[in-house]
Amino acid sequence: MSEPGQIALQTEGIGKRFGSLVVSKDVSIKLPRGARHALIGPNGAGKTTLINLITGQLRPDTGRILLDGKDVTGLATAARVRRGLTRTFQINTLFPDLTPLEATMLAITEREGTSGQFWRGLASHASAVEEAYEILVQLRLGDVATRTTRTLAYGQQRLLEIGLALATRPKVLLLDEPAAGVPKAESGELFQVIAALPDDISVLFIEHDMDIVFNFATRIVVLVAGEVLLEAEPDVIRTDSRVREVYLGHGHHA
Amino acid sequence: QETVKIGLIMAYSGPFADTANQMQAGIDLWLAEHDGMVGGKKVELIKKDTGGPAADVAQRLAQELVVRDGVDIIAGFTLTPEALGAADIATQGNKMMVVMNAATSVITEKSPLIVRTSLTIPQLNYAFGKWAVEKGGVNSAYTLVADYGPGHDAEKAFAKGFTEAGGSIVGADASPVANPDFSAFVQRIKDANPQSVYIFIPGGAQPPAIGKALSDRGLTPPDVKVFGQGELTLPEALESMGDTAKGIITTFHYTMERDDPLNNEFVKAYRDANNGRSPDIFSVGGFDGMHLIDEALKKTGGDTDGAKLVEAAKGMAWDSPRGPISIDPETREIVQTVWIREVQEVDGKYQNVIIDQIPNVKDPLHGAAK
Amino acid sequence: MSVFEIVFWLSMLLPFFFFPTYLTLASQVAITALFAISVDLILGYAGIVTLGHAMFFGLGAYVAGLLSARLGWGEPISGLFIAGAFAGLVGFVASYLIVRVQHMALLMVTLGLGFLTYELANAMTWLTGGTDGLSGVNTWPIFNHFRFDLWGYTAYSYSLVVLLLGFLISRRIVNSSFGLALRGIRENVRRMPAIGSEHRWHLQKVYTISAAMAGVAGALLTQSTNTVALEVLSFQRSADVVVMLILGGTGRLYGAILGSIIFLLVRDQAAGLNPQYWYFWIGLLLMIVVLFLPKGILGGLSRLVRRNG
Amino acid sequence: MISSVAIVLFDGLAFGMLLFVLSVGLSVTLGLMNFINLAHGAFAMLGGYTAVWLMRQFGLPFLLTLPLAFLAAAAVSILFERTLFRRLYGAGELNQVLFTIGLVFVAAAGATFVFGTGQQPIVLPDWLRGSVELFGLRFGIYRMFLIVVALAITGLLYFTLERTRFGAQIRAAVDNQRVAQGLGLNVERIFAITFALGSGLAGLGGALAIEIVGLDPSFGFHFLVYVLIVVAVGGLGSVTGSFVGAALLGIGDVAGKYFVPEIGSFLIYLLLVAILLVRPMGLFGKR
Amino acid sequence: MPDAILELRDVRSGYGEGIVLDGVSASVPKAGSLAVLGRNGVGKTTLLLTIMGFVPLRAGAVFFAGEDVSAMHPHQRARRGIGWVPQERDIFPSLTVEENLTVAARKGRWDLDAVYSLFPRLRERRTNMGNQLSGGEQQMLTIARTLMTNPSVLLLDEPLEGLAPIIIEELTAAITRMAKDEGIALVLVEQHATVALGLTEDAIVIERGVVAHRGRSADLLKDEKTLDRYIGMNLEPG
Ligand SMILES: Nc1ncnc2c1ncn2[C@@H]1O[C@H](COP(=O)(O)OP(=O)(O)OP(=O)(O)O)[C@@H](O)[C@H]1O
Ligand SMILES: Nc1ncnc2c1ncn2[C@@H]1O[C@H](COP(=O)(O)OP(=O)(O)OP(=O)(O)O)[C@@H](O)[C@H]1O
Ligand SMILES: [Mg+2]
Ligand SMILES: [Mg+2]
Repeated sequence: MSEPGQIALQTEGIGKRFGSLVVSKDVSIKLPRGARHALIGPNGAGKTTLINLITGQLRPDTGRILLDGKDVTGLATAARVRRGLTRTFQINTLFPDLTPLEATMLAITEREGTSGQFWRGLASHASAVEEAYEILVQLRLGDVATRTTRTLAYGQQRLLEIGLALATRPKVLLLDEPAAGVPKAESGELFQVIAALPDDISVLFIEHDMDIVFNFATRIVVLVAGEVLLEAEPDVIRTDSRVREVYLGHGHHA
Repeated sequence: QETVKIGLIMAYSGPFADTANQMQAGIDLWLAEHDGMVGGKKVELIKKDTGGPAADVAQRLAQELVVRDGVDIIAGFTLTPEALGAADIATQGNKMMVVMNAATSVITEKSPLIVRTSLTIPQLNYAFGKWAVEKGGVNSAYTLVADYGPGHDAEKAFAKGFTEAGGSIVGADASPVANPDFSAFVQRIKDANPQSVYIFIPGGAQPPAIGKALSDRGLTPPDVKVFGQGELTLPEALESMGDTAKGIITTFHYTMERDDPLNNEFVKAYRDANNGRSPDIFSVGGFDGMHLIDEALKKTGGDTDGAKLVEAAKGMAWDSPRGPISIDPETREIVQTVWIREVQEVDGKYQNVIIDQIPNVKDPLHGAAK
Repeated sequence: MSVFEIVFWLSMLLPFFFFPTYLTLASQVAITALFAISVDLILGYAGIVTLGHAMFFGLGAYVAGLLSARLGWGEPISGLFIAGAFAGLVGFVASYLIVRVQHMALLMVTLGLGFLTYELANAMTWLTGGTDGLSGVNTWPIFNHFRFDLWGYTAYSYSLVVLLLGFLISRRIVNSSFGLALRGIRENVRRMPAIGSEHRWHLQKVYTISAAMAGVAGALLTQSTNTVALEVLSFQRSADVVVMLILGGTGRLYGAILGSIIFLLVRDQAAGLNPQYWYFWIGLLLMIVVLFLPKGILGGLSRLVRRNG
Repeated sequence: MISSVAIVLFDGLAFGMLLFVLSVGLSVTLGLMNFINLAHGAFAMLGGYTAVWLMRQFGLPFLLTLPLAFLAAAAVSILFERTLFRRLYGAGELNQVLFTIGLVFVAAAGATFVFGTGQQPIVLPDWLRGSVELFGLRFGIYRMFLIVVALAITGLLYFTLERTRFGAQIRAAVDNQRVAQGLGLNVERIFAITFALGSGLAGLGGALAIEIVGLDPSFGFHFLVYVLIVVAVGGLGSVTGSFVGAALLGIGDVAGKYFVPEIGSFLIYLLLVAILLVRPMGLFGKR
Repeated sequence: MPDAILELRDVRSGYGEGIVLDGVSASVPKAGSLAVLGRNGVGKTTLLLTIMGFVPLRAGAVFFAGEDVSAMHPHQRARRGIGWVPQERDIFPSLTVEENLTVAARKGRWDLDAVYSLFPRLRERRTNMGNQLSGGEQQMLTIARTLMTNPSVLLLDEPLEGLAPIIIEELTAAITRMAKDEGIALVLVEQHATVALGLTEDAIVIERGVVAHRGRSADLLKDEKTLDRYIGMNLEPG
């Protein structure tokens, strides 16, 4: 796993501050190909910010981001996405008046570079339609593929968040609390979908529900006040006293 | 009973609504005084609004008047672009077109069927420029005009007359047409320290604004002479300017206060019909336009053929409230007396008092390409 | 095409048979409708609000006018293309500014550019004729055969054909994957980069197309009236077209056409009845539409149809 | 030369202050309430006509007509707010644009009907007319008066909107009407008061503007553009922003015309575009 | 039940023509607490919205402190002492954190100091704009903001969403304290049924618009079968 060619995503000494507030401090993490890693930490620790930095919504003050060994720090978000670095949002960021099918197709045509073709009818992109539909079916959104997004149940919208990300054919997928607001029973299913993604996709997810984290993550990064406190296997995290003190609290016994 | 249909194309709405309003009141007054008849026939007015300076709209309206409403004569024309827009239609439809306000010289060249009863800007200002040197007692001037066609025309004509008479123009500025604040321009004038200032601006809110700006800087007669075309001292402007207007000298073809029986009667009747509002150049342009139509129709015996009517109008001469006027048979352009007026206090109120006159003035630039 | 659409376009032919004296009005409506469609492309589909689109309309109008008045080239169809290309080129340059701002700033930048163009045209009186307008425009007969007649048969046929073409092109655009991308931008710009979209480029593209189309509309006006006045560039024209578009309903192309028809017809009729106060009725119409048909007239109609159908 | 510059700056500032009083109300309704009230100019016009009418009809002194112009515009706006505008708060900006433009049309027709198309001159009291000489320079008295009024308004507004809880309540109510209500804020009353404040300021501005720019039925359209420019440049919802923006535009406009009259008419738009490209939220805008 | 602080009598309500709740009765005694459970979309949020007056009441009545508040505006109800914490993170984005807290504050035990010591994180971010907060911070702010109005009954709609486990721990402790020490009554809607039941005395389960089960929370917590039937939820290993 530690072979350099195997590292899909790597950050080196990422630093970021908002005024006097340090939100990232010398963050260096590695995400191997095919990984299912979790990113946890107290509220406001800088988890979402880290994802924003990695994907280019924010610019780091210091440090580099390597995707497949190549420096992408200077690239715009869209360019990173086209190289396979995609994220979802903690708070739904969808297209309320498009249908899931349209939204997914949009992502696909952007990926294929056909989104600028104003002379071709939408229906003529047959393979894109098919692919979009497949993605939605895979996420059990097949039934609602042609309803407008705003009428979908909250949980379905969370799934669509992931669907849009998948449509970009990511190599690295960063998920920001994908199950937030999804009832317990359904969040398990949602993570099963994530776990079942192809092996060549590397996943890093943020989640506050420890049952899920311990069930699905093979490795966990703990971020506290912008710094990596610890990175280890779930069993180590579970019993680490520092993690317990700043994050887990005492209710969560192994 | 036979009727004559007259189509009026004016900017009844928009920023020039007041102009159209006054023209209309002039037209209405003439009709009221003549039982609503021209050339012995009942008049039917068809009013069309251009909504502002809109050449394409004016063109369409003229066309509609001709093909849809079947008018005999088109008239009105608050603004130059509108008159220009409609000119072709007049030619194509063989209708006499009476321009009752728009004042750019070139208009009458656009169609042989156009006759004008208002003025041209060079007509007023070329003679005035000469007068300013010869009788106004100055030989340097700074000009400030509104930055649009009429303003440029005015500046050119005044400067031409002024320099021909031996004066020199020491500075010239153009202010944006919708300029709300003149302090910058007035300061420039002050810096140049001329003997006199010449101003041309459209009526409305600007005259008092510029008058006050001048007086705030101490640019007032007798220290510095202020010349302008008559819009500068319209009655509303005088009311608002108060004593700062004293001594301003303007050129105009109509002066409401001119003591003359015909004019006094006109003013009184106009005020009675319009809630006390006084007539102005626009009113008189409309009023005289109707007279012209009436006389021309009488001459043709009611024939409304455009070419015949225009032929009849050529050389026509009559007494208007503004004084004696006639139509130049060559250019179909109005020939009139240019009045030089000064703002003076009369019975505790400021008004324009005629101090000189230049009779029978033709448009000086006419025929020459602009 | 649906039945509705066929009926709609056929009804556009009615003036030829039933209202021949309204043909010039009809051609002004068609020209305005084309202009409104160009605005719908950016406002209704890509969410770019504008208060300065007359800039492109006017540029097209002046280019067509100058071709004839200064260069003596009065051939109408090539004139349309040249005017559209020029307006599109300026639109492309302007688009670099446009994509940098949103909301109020966007509104005001478009307004500012519009006014700048207007003032520029006024300042270049030697070229444009300034406030007096450009004189000497003379458009040749179409295909060297159809003269622009007093009644407006040629003008309306010509404008209607160009409108139909503009409409078809626009419809193709909005129903393409590009159109989908535009809707995506309108719905949620923030998400676009995250799905790999260079959305600014999309916006620049549609802005350029729209500018070109507005330029064609302006050129049509010049050619069918043989006049160009400064007013083609005015703020009023920019504002009016937006009003018509919202009135008809944004983001549906037909709304642009319907809005132009209704606005100009109501205006014509109201001004015919009372030239001084017609805008009172227009104002009332706008207020009532907002209160009772918040998605514009077409939006209201389509809701009605859906409810009954 | 230096004295000319001083006087140009003074005049520019005074003109800017006029723009400020005309526009600050819109900054309040647009910036704080997110309501695009293009009829702002119509409320200014209402204030103007109120002042003219009171002076003519009842011979009220000019100073007394100012607060009455404020009240008249505020009162009418409450009426509109309660019956019509409130239905538009959630209706989207395009609908607000359409509706308020419609209202300007109607207002212009109304003004034409009642007062005619002509200019409405007013005669100021003697003590506000003319100019005084200070340090060898002549300053227009009315312009000084405008500056003083504008400063007073700025102070008052800054205090009420940015320093008291009321300002925060307005923004909260706009951000999320339902939650604001759920926390016990009387959103309807807050909106009505804010709206009245914004329109009242417009009315006051209208009355103050007559002396400088005149008054006729097209006032509502005419000043809309200037007002929008000030608000956009200053930054939505910021009183300080409107103040600085207006001062900057006033001075820029006057100074530009003084030094480079050739581009005098372009200058204000060049400034507008340049400022917004660098600072899209305006000079003091937060959102 | 005369000493009920909040009482719903045969409440029927819904959106547009649809009915979501059809004859729900429930009451919360002074200083008492009630868990509202049910599957996704059964109308738990709707119940709270009806209490606040945001969703129109079609039939029945809502009493607060013995007074019929059915006809009152939401803001009047809030001022009477009903404190509502909305489900979505509806902070005011254009207000700073501190302004968010003070904008609707009313006098009482909960003031800035008190909420800051409950959520120290907020004190650190006090000058930030609301929308610059992290997801969890926003959730804290929503709760703190309502506390600042010093309500006598607190309606919490899934308040634990997105909070770190340790914060959840502190928050639940605080909620328990509030009920005990200050007599603030509590209505808690929560996906984490175990947590909700652990925090409350009574519970109702809503299904198809009516109360399908009613009982002591402690009993329900033990009754896995009922829970599974109504909520369809595999209790996580506790
Ligand atoms: N504004 C609305 N208009 C129409 N229907 C609505 C609206 N809000 C909610 N509903 C419907 O009312 C029902 C109850 O919704 P509610 O939000 O009360 O459920 P909930 O129990 O709180 O669900 P969750 O656990 O997902 O928060 C749902 O079927 C929902 O689709
Ligand atoms: N634009 C901004 N300006 C100032 N501070 C910000 C900004 N964005 C985020 N912050 C602050 O940075 C810190 C980290 O935020 P971030 O959203 O990364 O937290 P998080 O770890 O995702 O927390 P949570 O688990 O609650 O979502 C927070 O304290 C937040 O208030
Ligand atoms: Mg987060
Ligand atoms: Mg809910």
